[in-house]
Amino acid sequence: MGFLNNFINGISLGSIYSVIALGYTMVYGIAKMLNFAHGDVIMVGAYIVFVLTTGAGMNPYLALLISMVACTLLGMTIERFAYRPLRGASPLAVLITAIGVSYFLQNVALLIFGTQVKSFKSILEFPSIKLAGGKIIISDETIITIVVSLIIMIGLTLFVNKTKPGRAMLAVSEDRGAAQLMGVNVNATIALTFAIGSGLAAVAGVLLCSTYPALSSQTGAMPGIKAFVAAVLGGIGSIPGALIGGLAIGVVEILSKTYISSQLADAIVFAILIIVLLVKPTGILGKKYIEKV
Amino acid sequence: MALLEAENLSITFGGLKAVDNFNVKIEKGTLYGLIGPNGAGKTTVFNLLTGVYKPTEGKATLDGTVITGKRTIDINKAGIARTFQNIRLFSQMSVIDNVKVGLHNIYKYSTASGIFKLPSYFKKEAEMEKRAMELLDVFDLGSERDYLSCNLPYGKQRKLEIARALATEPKLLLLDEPAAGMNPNETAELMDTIRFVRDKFDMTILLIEHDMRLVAGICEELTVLNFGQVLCQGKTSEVLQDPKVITAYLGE
Amino acid sequence: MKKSMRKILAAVLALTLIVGLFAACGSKEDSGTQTGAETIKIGAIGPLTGGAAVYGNAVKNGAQLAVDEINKAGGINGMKIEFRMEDDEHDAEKSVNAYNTLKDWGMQMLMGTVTTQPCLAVINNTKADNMYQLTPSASGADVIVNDNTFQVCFTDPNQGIASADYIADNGIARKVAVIYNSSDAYSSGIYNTFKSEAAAKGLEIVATEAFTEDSKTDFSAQLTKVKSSGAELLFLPIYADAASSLLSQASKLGLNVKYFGCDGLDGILDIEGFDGKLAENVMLLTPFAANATDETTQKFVSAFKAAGYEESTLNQFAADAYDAIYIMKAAAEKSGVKAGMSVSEIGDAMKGVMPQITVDGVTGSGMKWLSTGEVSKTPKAVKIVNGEYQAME
Amino acid sequence: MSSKPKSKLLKKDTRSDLITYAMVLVAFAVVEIIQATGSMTSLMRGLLVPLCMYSILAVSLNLVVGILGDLSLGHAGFMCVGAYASSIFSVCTRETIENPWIRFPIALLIGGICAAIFGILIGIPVLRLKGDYLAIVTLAFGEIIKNILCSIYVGYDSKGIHMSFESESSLGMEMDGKLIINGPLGINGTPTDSNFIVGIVLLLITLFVVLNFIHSRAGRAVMSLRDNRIAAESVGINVTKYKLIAFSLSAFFAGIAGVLYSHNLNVLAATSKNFGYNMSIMILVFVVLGGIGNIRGSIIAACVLTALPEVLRDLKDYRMLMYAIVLIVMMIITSSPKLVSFREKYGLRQFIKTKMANRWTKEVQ
Repeated sequence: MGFLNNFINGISLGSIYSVIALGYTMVYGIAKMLNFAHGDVIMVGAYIVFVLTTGAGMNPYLALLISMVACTLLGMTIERFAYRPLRGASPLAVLITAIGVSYFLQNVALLIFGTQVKSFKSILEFPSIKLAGGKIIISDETIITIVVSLIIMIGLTLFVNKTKPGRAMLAVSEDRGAAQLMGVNVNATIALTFAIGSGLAAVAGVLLCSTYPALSSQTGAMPGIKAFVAAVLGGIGSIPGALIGGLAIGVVEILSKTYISSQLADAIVFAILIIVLLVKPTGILGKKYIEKV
Repeated sequence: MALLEAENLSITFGGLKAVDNFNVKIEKGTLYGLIGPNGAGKTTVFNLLTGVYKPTEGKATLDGTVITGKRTIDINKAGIARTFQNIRLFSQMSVIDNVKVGLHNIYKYSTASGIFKLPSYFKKEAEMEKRAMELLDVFDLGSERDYLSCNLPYGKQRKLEIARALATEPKLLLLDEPAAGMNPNETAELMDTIRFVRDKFDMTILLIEHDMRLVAGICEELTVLNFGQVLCQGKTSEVLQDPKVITAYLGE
Repeated sequence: MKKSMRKILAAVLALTLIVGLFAACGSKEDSGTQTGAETIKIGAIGPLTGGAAVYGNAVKNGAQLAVDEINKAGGINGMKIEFRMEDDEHDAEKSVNAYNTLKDWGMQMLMGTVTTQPCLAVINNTKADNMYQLTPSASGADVIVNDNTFQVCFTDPNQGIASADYIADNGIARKVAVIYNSSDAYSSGIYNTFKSEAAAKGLEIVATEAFTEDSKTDFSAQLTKVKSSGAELLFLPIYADAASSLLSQASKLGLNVKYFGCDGLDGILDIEGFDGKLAENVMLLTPFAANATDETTQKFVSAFKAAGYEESTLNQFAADAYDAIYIMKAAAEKSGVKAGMSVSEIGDAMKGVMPQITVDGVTGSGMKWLSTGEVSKTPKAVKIVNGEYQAME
Repeated sequence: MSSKPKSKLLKKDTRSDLITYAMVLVAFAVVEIIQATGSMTSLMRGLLVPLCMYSILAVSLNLVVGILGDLSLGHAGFMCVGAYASSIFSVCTRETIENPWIRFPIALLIGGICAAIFGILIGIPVLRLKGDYLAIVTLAFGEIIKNILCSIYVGYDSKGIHMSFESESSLGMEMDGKLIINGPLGINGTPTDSNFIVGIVLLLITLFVVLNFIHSRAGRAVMSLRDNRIAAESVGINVTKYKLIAFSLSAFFAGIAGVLYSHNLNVLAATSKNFGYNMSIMILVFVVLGGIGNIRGSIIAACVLTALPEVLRDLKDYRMLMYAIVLIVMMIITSSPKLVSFREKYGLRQFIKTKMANRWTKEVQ
């Protein structure tokens, strides 16, 4: 029973990582950049919902919608003013700029929302599911998070494969120059990617804070890194890879906390990442890239 | 015995036989051509000979020693150097440093003597410098020695790649489409250079080429590949007359 | 071209910086010449940005309140206090930088640092300068190894012992579980002594779970283990931010235990959005309770609110800092510190009188100091009932 | 451009190296003069050792990022290893070896070598990985080091060495036991042996080794791996050997920087501020902003960006915000392809036609 409960906890944590990792993986796949600021967009999304619900008493779902719109705009703004000028520059320059954006968002949040953590009130009000006479408890957040991350993954896969802008994304991710020659508007496609990724970040923020309610300017930082690890583990650029990577990281983290050592859990998670990459250098579902000689 | 002997070299990629039963004997000092339509498996043969790919079957010997199964660097040390179809220079390094990398295993001193500038550093570096300049001068690159190699014009990049390969003092030099992208003048010049290299360095050269003028002009013997298999082998003039070859190139 | 531009940029920036560093030097000269002015400069160091910023900002507000009150009432020995607080981002190296910046400003006494780890780095510098140092909240036992350093808060070992004693002596529970922050000096400091004292007092520790600064939001694994351990009480020597998250997850999990914490838990009821019901019946040892009815506390709380500071910073850190400034005042008045005195002279004078003074503050009445720098005051045990602190017997 | 092929070994590279050494020495002289005249601010004095330390870190990371061409996000991990290893040594021998001029060099060697060993350990798996995968593995490595050192308790007594991941009391030491690593509190009481002169000497040694390495046979081999691994193999360059040499050399100096760090502060604890990925990224920022592969630039960027937040202190709450903005703007100005080509068209050449500018341009070509 104990194991099952822990496993469920792991799935719950993992599906949040998955939603965040989806944002990472999309942006990476299409814009070929590590958007280190993604975790902080999550934080901004959660703050917006917090202010609207706890502060202004708004309907939580409406607040989520507004937050998604706001984050979408934020993502596009960041892309337009910080990343687009660097298109074609060294990937490292873009990475550093993303870090700058991350610091920027954290410090703006610190100035606006103050330093004390906020306790995020879960926007979900469903009863938990109790199985086996109350010995196994699956909270409403867990169920919703899993369902939402599955929906997002399926939605994204369909979007990318079945719609015109989605296929434009695929084209840009395969070969930016060729896509441009074929009449794909690369800038618009990348902007759309950021818009979707950031909109998802708002959802991720709400899911994250609903399950783990402490909200501060640092909220997005560590989950962001873990989700990034998850995206890499699953094979960065792969949408199902993000889901698998996220779940794997979540389960490993919780199980190592439970059965090995709670203070060394992070070390164990990172060690597993290293081991997996040693066996499969491009992650679980990553495309194997062979350099043609 | 021949310098290079390949026996039944074969490689399969996911069920597809990219090279099937490749046999060749190249005598020392020969200028040997490997031709065939696009996708015939010519570059794959080079990759098999240099250890980039491991053959699924067959073996190759260089000067009597088996080279199949060895690592690329060991094959290079055994005496095979090559150039690449898509030029692979050390683009952010200077022209002369490209050649010096080629001389890496010829003039040796320890990493420590490099760091602490011990006498062996100065001695070997001076020798290396001298040798590198000799090689550059052969290809008329001496005056561009300090340019970044990526800033060289295309034709000179090809030459630099040959100079770098020669720097490793190989017994056998593999040239992968050395004339690709060159204009007729440059090609003519290149033909002279290749002959010169063979004579000056007493080199055996195996080259892949599409430019039939170049092939006919300098190669003494030819192997024609088609769909991974040897279509025809022999003296250049005979091979080029072979109807099978003409069909393979021009179609029915 | 590109690189040359870069070089020029770099050169210009470097120049600006050097000018900046020297400008600071210029202002130091200024302060040096005007030592005759009737002011005393108190510096403070703490995290104002980054993850630990909440503690530094609380200290800043509490101290500023005290400084304003004292200045309004005529200052210390007739000297007005000049107060300046510098950010250390909760990092030892930055803390030393902050200390040096304050020295350049002309600081004569240091109130700080707020957190233990940076404090351990700064005490070396204050020792070398013989600078009087009073830390409001750095509770590590090693903070006060030097004779010029004093604490307002309890040391971590004391809190661990006091907690174990209280639980055992009042028969609150026998089987105890602990969740602590293993990457935090405060939390693991308390846990260490709690563990040994609990053993001595016959408490059984049935589960010990840790978390780290990097994973202080998800407690599902730890709580699941606590739940299956059969503990009657969960001891939480952690800060309010992590505790707020922990309590809400515990309630989801249906964990039914008593909770006991230390002064770090204070402020949990003020966390915006936190459902006070989750903290119902939580017990904690704290020197400060914002709703205590004694006059000093009432005065402090109403003044704090009236001054318009962020109310979420009204916690024991603010209270400790508020007291710290008044303690400095008491010691300075007793020792007759004058504006013209050097840092070292002030240091000697202040540390001489510290064991002699008694201060009634918001974090304790009749606070006294040992010459080691440790404070002696009694913690209050409170229980949260109906969203309010209620004193326990 | 091409000086005559006579002074062959003393050419552009050598000249550029000499400028770098000269820059450091001039900076040293200026600081000493300011110090002698007594107008040095405490802040500046306190920053001297950190400036040397960050310069060493930036130079050593540049060896991996700029010369070997691999992206490493775990440099702070090596620094952490060096800091801890040397601190353990210094704390244990504080009483037995009293002379810091003997103790500190040994500490430096221990710190550097331990870090180099970890450099090889992490270098081996890294051989199979590329680009972002490599970056994430190095980041993971750094976090593992930090995580472990942050939760370990080590002490020794007459019975030997005790180790625990739980608490001080579970070490089970005898009464004469001495605690060395106290969990999150880390190591307390490292002698403060670092000072500016030592820092400058170490920076010069780092520069000497790194610059000579780059211009030696081994350095060329490493650079050839960066530019084209397959071609490098084809001319007989041993990929494994030279990657590991570059990694361990870089880690060695990161370890040296760690020794400077731990012997400057007297307390040492592994937090996410000092040894976490944030620090690794910070060092990477120095390297990128200073110019990838540009050793001198690394030093300048390290000094500028270390001093920047201190200079910005007057901005109070807006300090770190400004820092972030400066970072973004500087990156865009120095790296945006559009701005770069704009500058090339209308920039410097248009209005700064000084000899200096021309000389720079040539040098860079």
